[in-house]
Amino acid sequence: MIDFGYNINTDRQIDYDANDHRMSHFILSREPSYNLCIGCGSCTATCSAGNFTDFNFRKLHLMIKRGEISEVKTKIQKCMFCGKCLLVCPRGVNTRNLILTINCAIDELKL
Amino acid sequence: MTFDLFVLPFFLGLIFLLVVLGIKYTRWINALPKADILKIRNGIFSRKFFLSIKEIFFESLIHRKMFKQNALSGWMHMSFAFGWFMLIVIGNIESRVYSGKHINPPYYPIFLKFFVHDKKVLPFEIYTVPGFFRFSMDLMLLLILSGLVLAFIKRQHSKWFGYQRKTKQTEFDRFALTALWFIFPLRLLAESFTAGYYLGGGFLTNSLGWVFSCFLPVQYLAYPAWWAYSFALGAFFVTLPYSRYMHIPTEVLLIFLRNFGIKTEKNFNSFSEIEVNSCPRCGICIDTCQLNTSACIHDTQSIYFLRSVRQNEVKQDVAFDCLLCGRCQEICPVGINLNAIRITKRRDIQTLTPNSYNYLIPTQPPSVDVVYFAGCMTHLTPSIKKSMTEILDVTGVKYSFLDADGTVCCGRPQMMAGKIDAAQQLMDYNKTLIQKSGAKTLVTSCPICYKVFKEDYNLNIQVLHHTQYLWQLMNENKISLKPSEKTVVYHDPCELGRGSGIYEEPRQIIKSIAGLMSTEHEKADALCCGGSLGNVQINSKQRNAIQKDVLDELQKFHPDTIVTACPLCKKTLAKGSEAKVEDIAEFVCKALQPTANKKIRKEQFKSLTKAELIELAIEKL
Amino acid sequence: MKVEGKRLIWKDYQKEIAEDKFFYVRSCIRQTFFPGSEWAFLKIMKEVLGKDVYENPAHTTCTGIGYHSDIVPFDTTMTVVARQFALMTEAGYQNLVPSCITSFGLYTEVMETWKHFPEEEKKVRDYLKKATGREFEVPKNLAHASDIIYKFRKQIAAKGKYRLINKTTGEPLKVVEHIGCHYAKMFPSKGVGGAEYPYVLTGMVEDWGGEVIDYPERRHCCGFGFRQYLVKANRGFSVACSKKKFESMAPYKPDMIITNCPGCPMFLDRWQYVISEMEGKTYGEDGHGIPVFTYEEVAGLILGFDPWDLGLQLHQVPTEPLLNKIGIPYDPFKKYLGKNGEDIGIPMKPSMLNA
Amino acid sequence: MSKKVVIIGGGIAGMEASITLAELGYHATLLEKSHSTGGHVQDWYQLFPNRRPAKEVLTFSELRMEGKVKTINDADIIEIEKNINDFRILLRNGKLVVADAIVVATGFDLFDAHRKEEYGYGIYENVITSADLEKRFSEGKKILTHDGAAPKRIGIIHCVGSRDEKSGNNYCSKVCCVTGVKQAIEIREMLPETEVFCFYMDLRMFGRHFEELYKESQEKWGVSFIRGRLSEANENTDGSILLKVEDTLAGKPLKMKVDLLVLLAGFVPSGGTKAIGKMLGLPFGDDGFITPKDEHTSTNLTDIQGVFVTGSCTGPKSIQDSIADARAAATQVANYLK
Repeated sequence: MIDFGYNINTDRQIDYDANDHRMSHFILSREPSYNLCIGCGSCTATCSAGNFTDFNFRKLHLMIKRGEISEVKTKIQKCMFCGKCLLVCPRGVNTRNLILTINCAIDELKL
Repeated sequence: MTFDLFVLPFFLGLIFLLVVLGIKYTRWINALPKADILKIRNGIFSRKFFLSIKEIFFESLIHRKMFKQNALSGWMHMSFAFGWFMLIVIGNIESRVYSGKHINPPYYPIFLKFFVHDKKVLPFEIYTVPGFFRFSMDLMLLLILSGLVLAFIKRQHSKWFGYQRKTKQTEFDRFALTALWFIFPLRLLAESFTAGYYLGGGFLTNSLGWVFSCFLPVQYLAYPAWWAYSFALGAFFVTLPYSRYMHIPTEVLLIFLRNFGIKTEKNFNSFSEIEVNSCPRCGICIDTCQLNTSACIHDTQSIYFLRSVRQNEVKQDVAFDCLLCGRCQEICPVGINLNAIRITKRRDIQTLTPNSYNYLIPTQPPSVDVVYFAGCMTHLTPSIKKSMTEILDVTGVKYSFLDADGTVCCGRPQMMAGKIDAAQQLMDYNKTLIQKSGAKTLVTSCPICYKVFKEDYNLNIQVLHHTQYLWQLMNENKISLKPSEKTVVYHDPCELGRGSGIYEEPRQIIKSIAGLMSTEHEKADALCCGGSLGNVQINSKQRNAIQKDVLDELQKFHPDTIVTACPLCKKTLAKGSEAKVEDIAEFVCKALQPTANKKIRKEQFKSLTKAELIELAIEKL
Repeated sequence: MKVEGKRLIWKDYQKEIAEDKFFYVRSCIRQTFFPGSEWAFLKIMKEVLGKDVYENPAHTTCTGIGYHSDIVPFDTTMTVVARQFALMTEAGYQNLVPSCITSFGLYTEVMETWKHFPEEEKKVRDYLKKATGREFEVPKNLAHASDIIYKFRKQIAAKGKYRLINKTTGEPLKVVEHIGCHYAKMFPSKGVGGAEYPYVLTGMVEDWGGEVIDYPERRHCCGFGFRQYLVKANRGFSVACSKKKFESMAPYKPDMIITNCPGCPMFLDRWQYVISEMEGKTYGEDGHGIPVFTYEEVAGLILGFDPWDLGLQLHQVPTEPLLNKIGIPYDPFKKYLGKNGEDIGIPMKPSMLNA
Repeated sequence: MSKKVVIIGGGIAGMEASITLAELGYHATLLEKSHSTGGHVQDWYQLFPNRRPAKEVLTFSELRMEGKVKTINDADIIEIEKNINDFRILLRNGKLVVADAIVVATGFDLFDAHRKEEYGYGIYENVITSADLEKRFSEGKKILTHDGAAPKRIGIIHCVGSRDEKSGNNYCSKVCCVTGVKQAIEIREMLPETEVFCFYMDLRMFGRHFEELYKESQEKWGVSFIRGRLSEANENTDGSILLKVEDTLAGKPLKMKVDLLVLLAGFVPSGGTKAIGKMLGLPFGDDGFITPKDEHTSTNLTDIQGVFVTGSCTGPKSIQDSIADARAAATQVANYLK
């Protein structure tokens, strides 16, 4: 192997077909309101943890839906579980159970 | 004759039961934390022992709490427990009289009428010693049978007994129940047949025996009846440790341990195990549960949850489908710490993924006398924090608004979800901040925060919910309020009322400025608004169903205002209410008397040092 | 795939291409990358098709690379372009044929600008006059050299000795056509077949016997994108682009790639080597890689030019497997002999690519 | 003698306008260029938002038309002559129709999806339009890929030919969003194993029960939504379609394979609208639709006395909109002829 002084960049693209959708299926089977998000971002705007760090539940939720789950495990740890997101969601997404179920999925699917 | 083969089913069953109970109880007690074992040692030789005996008499035998709830239900339970207990006690004395010995085989008193046929005494000669015993024993049997009849009726008409919804029994429990139900009718038959032939027995068995002997070959039926009676007893004893009837002996143990000062811990230990085994599965918790009455959820109530704990198959969706409102705990006749046990089990089935809040770095807050902590939810109800800061400003107290720029959660929600370690990290952060402020008083607007500050933070300063603080301010004349003609109902928040025992302060405050109307469920019996963070499972429709029923009750007599003392309750109720929903802080803030308060402020200014005045002026700027 | 659908679109994107009398402007980089290509174009035009093609040795770069790298301002570019036009006008030609795709795109851009903003043209005329004393006319017809070959593809096929057909199986060769981004993506109406389904190379392949494959990343850039390549730190992005294309075309098992841009064949060819040396991954059969050609090279091969005269020895991915497939004879011993039979040296053998 | 009104265009708006006018006592003649009245509604299977059969609405109009409205099908208008008191409409077959007033209800055509070349309609076998899908629904055909397999995943592309400067149509076609949601539900109902993804820029659920339908599609039918405009579609070796979009909520480009791609083609002014508008000298907006006299207060009037406009010839409209608009136009006509 030759060192050319640069590497082949990895793709930023979400490759939906190649991604791992087990977590998404797992969550949907336990929390049907998972599907209801319209990406309004009110959960993220009100988020207690998001006030102090870059924790973004809207995006985390979306990334799981797209099967981009490599960072979920480290990101989800920042949530304080305070429940403000639950109170502001216009679609009635049970955000707290989503958080809990994401943790469960990490555990049960050994991610 | 002191033995017959038919006693064996009973005798072996009894031995089996005693061995199993012996093993279980020894194991549980040994597994208790050392401090708890010490408490037992100290407790046995103290007043607590006798207090326990008293409690056992009133609760386990007489079922006083049951009577309070429903007389029929109380009678049913009392007749079984007290009647059977008395049968054993009187039977033992009777057998001593007959045998002349102090120690008899355990089956002897049970089957005494088989072994001893005393024809000399007439059935109603109760003034003789044998007559007294015969009468008493038949009376107790009749008592039990009356309970049995009620139990039959209850199967059909559970509503008469105060049960809105029948408990879903397991097959095994049903088997044990059948065995139990057979015991006393069979005893009646066995004693009656024997009495019919030998002309013995008391007023009940003798008369019945005479009737039977008229048309039945009682001399042949008696012996099989004794066998059947023995079998029923044996079957019941063998099934008891594995059925709900385990509560009968375990509750006694629980009462002792509880009186000795043992408490439910944050983790599931053998005391929790004893509590779980003390659950009689009476089903009272089902009717009191709003998930059942409002949200059509019928399988997650404490009775079913504890059963799943006993069977070691706790499911996440059951464990987390509970409002943790504490209504069932309040009403539980055995007094089991249902919330605490559920939380410990939530902890057990939690994932291992740890939380990490290393992004939180405590800063130095300003030095003050009072720290005001609004709480996460209060930030979604800005009128509460605005009212509180206005009131605090008026009093002139030196305070800081600790979480003005966003709250770090108090940790209680994580705790309720069983994530104790995560909660601890948040608690450590907030504790550091509070301690750094040097405040002597912590005031919070959120009952959820209040409970955890009070119980788990170990702050060594005064911790108050704003309800208490406002009442204190009123009593100290630091604020004066203008009365109005308004009619008000007060909604008790779960964490403040049942959770922390604060019922009076809000009511006193309201009464002093408005007309307080009472509601059907209040104080310890108050309903949960449905917004609880304790429940993670229910969907928004179910939450709304609970909220609607609560509002229907609160608005029944058309109050002007619904006052509550929790941002979450306020937010939950406000979205469906026709009446105005206010937090008590808003209610008080609106009633502030400006002139009187100015005076107070002036006086306070007088007592302030120059430096303090300057600081205050700067803050005001 | 419905070809009728494509034909409908192609109908909408037909452009006028001059018949004869061409003023040819060269590419800055092709003579180093694939030196036989422009030679082949001129030879085909002059000797095979008998056309009048003129080139002026005084012509310069169009500034395209500098312009697209934000180094050369547009005013400068327009003035340089105007000078090329002046050379053409002075030589008495009206049909401009650039060899380079970027030049083609840039000339188009300049001409379109002048069409919509005549004051710009006036300004540039002024600049050029002041700087060089030259005057110019805007070309009557602007066509890329590949447009010219496209126009005469059928004549070339008729005069050709070979077809893009696998000699042993008789099947058409599977060809990936890759169009330079600046050919039609900026001005779809200026490209034969438009930007989405360009026909310029497809037409050649079809008429020369091959079969074009339509793979998902067909539209993707080769990765040259001046700024990505020129800065070494950015080359990882450049190679990633090519890799994306190779990964996408690989399942179709293409026999060759045909291109019409100076940069594309260079990068599609050389990056195959780099990828193989970086990741050990090769595309094409038996680790040979997928051979990459310019359209002039392919036209030359069809017409029976000697592969080594066409400069195929300068390809990184060996072209011999394809020559074998078509049945084009070549002398392996002459591969590394230069113009006068002198040895130009045999390059080092790559470790992964089967050369 | 009752006055004569000619209604040009036999779509839902033209039908309703003619019925109302006939009921008001005018002599209504409906000119329809095709073989039958009903317009685009004839091609619909079920209507949003309540998914009632489209036929019901059509029957509702047809029954009321019977015996009241004179209908001329295959009417190809070649000239309209305006006189002082009336209009003379000359048809290609030589017939002359005289009218005291004209109602233009020439409607819309669907955007020709071929024009969105990068989406591959007409080129890739597995790219169809919403109209093709609706037709398959109403003909009771199965939803299959070109190879006859059940599609595992279907993509629905919103705003094809709408809100797109590159298609020359800057406007919103109004009804495609909810149509896409309706069709997604219908697909899921028919093929419960098939995943459905809608790719949208904004979801404009403006009507009553539209937002609820959208929520239902997520909650009950598990339809997925990705916010991002399709940049290009490509065909894979197996004939499936590779989509490239930016998932704008994720802030990342995304690629996804679908077995069938449905393009929600928008509204364009119909050929009839352009031709009749031109014949009558009506003004067109820069979107190509006829501009009424006033866009707020006189939406059915034109600058020409006796010429009225209704339905989608003045911009995209739903069926509800069209029926209401047609009745409004009829009252305007009645006012004028009074």
